[in-house]
Amino acid sequence: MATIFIPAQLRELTAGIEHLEMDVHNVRDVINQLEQRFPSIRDRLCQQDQISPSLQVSIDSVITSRGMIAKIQPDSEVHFIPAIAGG
Amino acid sequence: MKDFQYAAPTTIQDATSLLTEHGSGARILAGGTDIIVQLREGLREADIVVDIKKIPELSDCQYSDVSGLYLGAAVACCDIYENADLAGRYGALADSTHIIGGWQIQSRASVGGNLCNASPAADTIPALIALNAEAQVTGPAGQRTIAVAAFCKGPGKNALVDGEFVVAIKIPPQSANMGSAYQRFIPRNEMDIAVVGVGSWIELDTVGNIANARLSLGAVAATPLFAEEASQFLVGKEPNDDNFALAAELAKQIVTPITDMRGTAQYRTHLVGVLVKRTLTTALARAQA
Amino acid sequence: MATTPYRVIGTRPVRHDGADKVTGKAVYTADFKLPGLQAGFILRSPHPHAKILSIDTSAAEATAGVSAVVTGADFPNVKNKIAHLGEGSVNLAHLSANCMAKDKVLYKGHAVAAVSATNAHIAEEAAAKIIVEYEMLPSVTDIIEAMATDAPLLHADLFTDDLGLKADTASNVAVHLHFEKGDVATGFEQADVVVEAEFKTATVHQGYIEPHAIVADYNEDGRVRLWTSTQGSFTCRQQTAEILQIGVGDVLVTPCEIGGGFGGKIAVYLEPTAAILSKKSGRPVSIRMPRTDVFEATGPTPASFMRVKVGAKNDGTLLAGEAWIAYDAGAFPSGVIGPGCMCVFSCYDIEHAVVDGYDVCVNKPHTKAYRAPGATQVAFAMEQLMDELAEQLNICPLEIRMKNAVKEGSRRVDGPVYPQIGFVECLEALRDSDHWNSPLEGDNRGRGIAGGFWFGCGLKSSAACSVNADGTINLLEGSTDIGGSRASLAMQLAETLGIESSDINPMVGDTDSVGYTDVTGGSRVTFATGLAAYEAGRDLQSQMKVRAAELWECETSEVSIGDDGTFSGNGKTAGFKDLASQLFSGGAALVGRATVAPECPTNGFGAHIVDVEVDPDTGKVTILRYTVIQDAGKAIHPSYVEGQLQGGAVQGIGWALNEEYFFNDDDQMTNASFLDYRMPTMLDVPMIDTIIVETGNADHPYGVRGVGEPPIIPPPPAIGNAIYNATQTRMRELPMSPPKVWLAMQSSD
Amino acid sequence: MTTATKKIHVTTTVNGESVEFLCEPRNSLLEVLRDTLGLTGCKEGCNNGNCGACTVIINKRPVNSCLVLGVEAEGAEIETVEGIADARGLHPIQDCFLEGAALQCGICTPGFLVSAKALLEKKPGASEETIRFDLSGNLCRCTGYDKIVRAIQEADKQLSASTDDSKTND
Repeated sequence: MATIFIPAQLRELTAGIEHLEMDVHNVRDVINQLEQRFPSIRDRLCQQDQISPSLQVSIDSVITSRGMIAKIQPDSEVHFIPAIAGG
Repeated sequence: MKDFQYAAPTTIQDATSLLTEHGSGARILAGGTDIIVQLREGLREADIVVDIKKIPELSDCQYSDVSGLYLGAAVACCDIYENADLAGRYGALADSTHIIGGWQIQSRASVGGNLCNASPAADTIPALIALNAEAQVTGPAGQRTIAVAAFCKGPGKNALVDGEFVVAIKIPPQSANMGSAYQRFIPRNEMDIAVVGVGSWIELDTVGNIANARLSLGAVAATPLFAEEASQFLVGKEPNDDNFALAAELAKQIVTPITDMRGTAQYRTHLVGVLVKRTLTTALARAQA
Repeated sequence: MATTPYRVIGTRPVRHDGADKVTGKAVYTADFKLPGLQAGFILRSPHPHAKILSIDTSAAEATAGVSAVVTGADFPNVKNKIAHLGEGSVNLAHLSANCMAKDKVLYKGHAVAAVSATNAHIAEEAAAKIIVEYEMLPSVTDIIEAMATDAPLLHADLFTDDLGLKADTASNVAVHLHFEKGDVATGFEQADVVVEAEFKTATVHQGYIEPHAIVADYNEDGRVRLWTSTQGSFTCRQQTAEILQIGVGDVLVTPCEIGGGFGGKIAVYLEPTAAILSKKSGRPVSIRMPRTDVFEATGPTPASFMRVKVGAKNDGTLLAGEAWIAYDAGAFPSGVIGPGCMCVFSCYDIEHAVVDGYDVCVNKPHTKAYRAPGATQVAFAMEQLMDELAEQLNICPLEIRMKNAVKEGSRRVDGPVYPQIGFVECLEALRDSDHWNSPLEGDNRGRGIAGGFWFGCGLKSSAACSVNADGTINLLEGSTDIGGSRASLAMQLAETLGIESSDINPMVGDTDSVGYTDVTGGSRVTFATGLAAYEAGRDLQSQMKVRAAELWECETSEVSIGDDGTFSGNGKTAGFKDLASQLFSGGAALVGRATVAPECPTNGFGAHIVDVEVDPDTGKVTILRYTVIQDAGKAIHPSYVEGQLQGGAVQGIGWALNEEYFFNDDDQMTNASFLDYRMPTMLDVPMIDTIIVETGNADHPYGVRGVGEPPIIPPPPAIGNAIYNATQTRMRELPMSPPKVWLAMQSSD
Repeated sequence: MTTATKKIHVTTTVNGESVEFLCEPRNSLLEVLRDTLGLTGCKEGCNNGNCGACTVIINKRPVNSCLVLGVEAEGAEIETVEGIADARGLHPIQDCFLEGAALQCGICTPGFLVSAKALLEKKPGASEETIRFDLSGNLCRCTGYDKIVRAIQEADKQLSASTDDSKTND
């Protein structure tokens, strides 16, 4: 099971749950399962069918550029963190 | 940048005619380090720019023990501080010309130009005031002499009337018992405008007390100031830290600084005290050397 | 010193573009000319906030020599769409409005019209004849004032984004971020010592010496050709295409040599305007930005207001942290707050922490990235608080950092866990350094240390290597070279192939000729484009194996490549160049290609030591000695790694001591020149000593970590700590300029 | 108001060669060098004398060419970065900048080289303090100056060694 971390700003939607285990194969699975459990959380994480441009997804501390189709391993950790501008 | 005409007269007479003809539309070009920027940025305008560097009298630089220093108005800063004899005699002038801009600026900028630009923060003006310099001016009505201490009339404003220009700066002769110094405070170590600048000149008597002194202050009023009371106070006194500190307090009383991005009025006033003490100490060491 | 297994990596060859750059032959954008080239000039707003009621360009258009005039009306309407720019994203409507104001000006210097003419003087004089009628609006430049509910509103349609949730009423706060880890209230309850303070930092500019410049040619076939100074030619292409509403394939960007960027040459400013001028005039148009405009109208990096609180146990173990951070976005929402929030506690393991961040619009130029964007501001707060904790606990500042330093497995407040990193190794190198072990003597002198972290990113890079008849290589890559990266890429390829760096001619391609490559930024070029060069070399080698097998009449599987790049098979051996020239005479030419998108951050850490002397009479701080310690993973060209460390440190010293935007009561910048925006001169700094730590990086074949960004972070807090050590005065505001230090010393007496 | 001013004919010497050009009085020497004479090695960084990127030598003195009018070049001897190397190859100061990695983006490099050459000629054996003082009018934002100072010191060493050599050879 992968561990999905809920951003602090969305924990009001998850009744305070900070992280949860999920059986997922990619980021789309994460979004779908989160939405099923916590309705309307998708709108906070996504725009249309993409991860919101102000966010990036970190899988095992690696920032994926593959969006919804990024693969997740059974023991992965998934975080939603702000997009970074570099210098 | 608006276009203008350019003329490079070779005699004082020709320059005077050009300046008289064009009145306030004429601008003098010596080193150009201020005027070219001002024209480019629209801070000043010109119909004609008169380059005075081809007039021999303006590039002349001579010293005699009788008449002192004749410094042509267009002489570049580096010609002063690189001249060991001059720099030794006129410490304050060498100090100030060595820190205007960087080397590239010092290769072009002239003391005459720095004076005529009449910036309250100009580096050479307090040095010239401390050295009791006067400007030799020529114009349609002939020649006249203006003490540097009375030359500036406000930020960017000087005592010249249309058609007049500074031919030379004259500074009294210096003897071994005299010493002078100029220091400014800037946040960086070079390439900056003085937050405060102070010039000090002292003459020692035979027993080593102060026979005469002149203190001047820059960037603390609309024009550079001659600190008369503070200077007078030192006359006859022993040159020591206590007396320098008292002079510094007197100097602080005449300043009317503004608060701007370079410093607050409070900070500037404080710096006057610091720099009066420091420049007097240097001037003393030079007078004793 | 351990012996290096490498032949080329770790050596210091002369850079390939060096001779051009010391003889004046290197072509920067302003040096590039086309026949019939027109000069453009941009008219800018004198007001910080005003409605544009009308613009009358007729007198400018009638001026002899003028070929075109453009205003916001000539710019296509762009939707409120977010575009990904590889590193970061941008709202295209904001980007377009920042290039040319449409209805409203939002800062002094905001472009309102542009003119092209036969020369720049005519264009400038004509622009002065354009009459713009403004309706003045109240303005605000202070972050805290701008957050007030009754503050002048910059954008009526800006509603605070709370991770996807929009506020009900418009405000200047574009974004609120919030991170939590553990239970911060409990953490502070359990803490034996708590320190808390407010900090402020000023707006600063990247200060690259080359002003922005552009040459644009809107060709008759509808293609726009741009020659420009950019950190990313593909990003420039995309932004320009989106603003002009044409296809990306209709834009060709040729990156010229670039005279510095540091994050400030990613967004476009001049490109769309020059393209539209070119379209209207039917001529190529160049625009060179005056230095004043560079300060007033490009993207400096945010000013900040921060309140940070940290608690620790008596033994120095950090327990809890709390940070409230507001960054100035400038005229449009920025993005620098995110990394700021992520970096505030990023050097230390803290069990319980909470971070709140706000991105606040004000009537100042739109802020942008500047070397480790957002990290320097928060480090100024956190790294000084570390010293305050150490003092209260009577622990050495180095010891408290060692005790809490993040290492492999440490979890950041924003969530991710660090892989193998080198902060502890940097602190150990600091502990063992000559500088740290040399006593500092003399009055008014003090020593300070500080750490710093920057993510470093991968993103996309492409490279191709073509083999010449003599076995030398032409390396085509997509990263614009700002500081010698052609050399570091060629060296990696040379190492891969077993040839010399001088056997490779590296060249930065234009957007038509090289595969997509993200910006030169994020400390990514030597890492990611280096990986592309390596992979292109590997591709070339595998093609050559096949061909060598043909040549040597054996199976491909029988051909092997040694560590030194020598090919062997069927009893024959040949070095790379030898084999390559043999293969050249028969069969197709050899071209190796690679395009990569590494996704792992390279996690750069550094630690600095500084000795200062403070003039008690004036508050002026002199840097006596400075040492930068940084983990480079593996230094490809040590001289250029040292150069990054030294240059970054001196930028940080400038930020610490004197650099700041001054605004008058009318919210106009008053120091938009190199005279009054006081960047360090040569006389303001000593030699900068460097210690390169090499902990390797498993995500790169040669172990490279990005090095460009971290060195700017520690100087402000290290100098703040040194000033405290010298004077017992704690500075909480940047810059620590003489008037501020003097005033603080007065009040702490 | 001023109508189009007549261009002025100027004869000058640039890098040892006699050059003639026409310019408007308002054209700076920097504009003339770059736009009229094609000597684009001279860079514009600030156009008001505060960065030194446009440094050229006029009559043996380093100046900011943005603060000189083109017309003032009449009769002058001008040296630019393009004139530092000669048929024998790069000048030691150029070699030392390359060997010592004293440049990153390279935009300030021509100005530094010209100022450094003036310094080396005028003050051989200059101390680090003198180098830093005399070149404080040249800004660099990439290097932190360390490697620039070292390159100048190294060039100074090489030049004095070669002077010594030529003395012994005499």
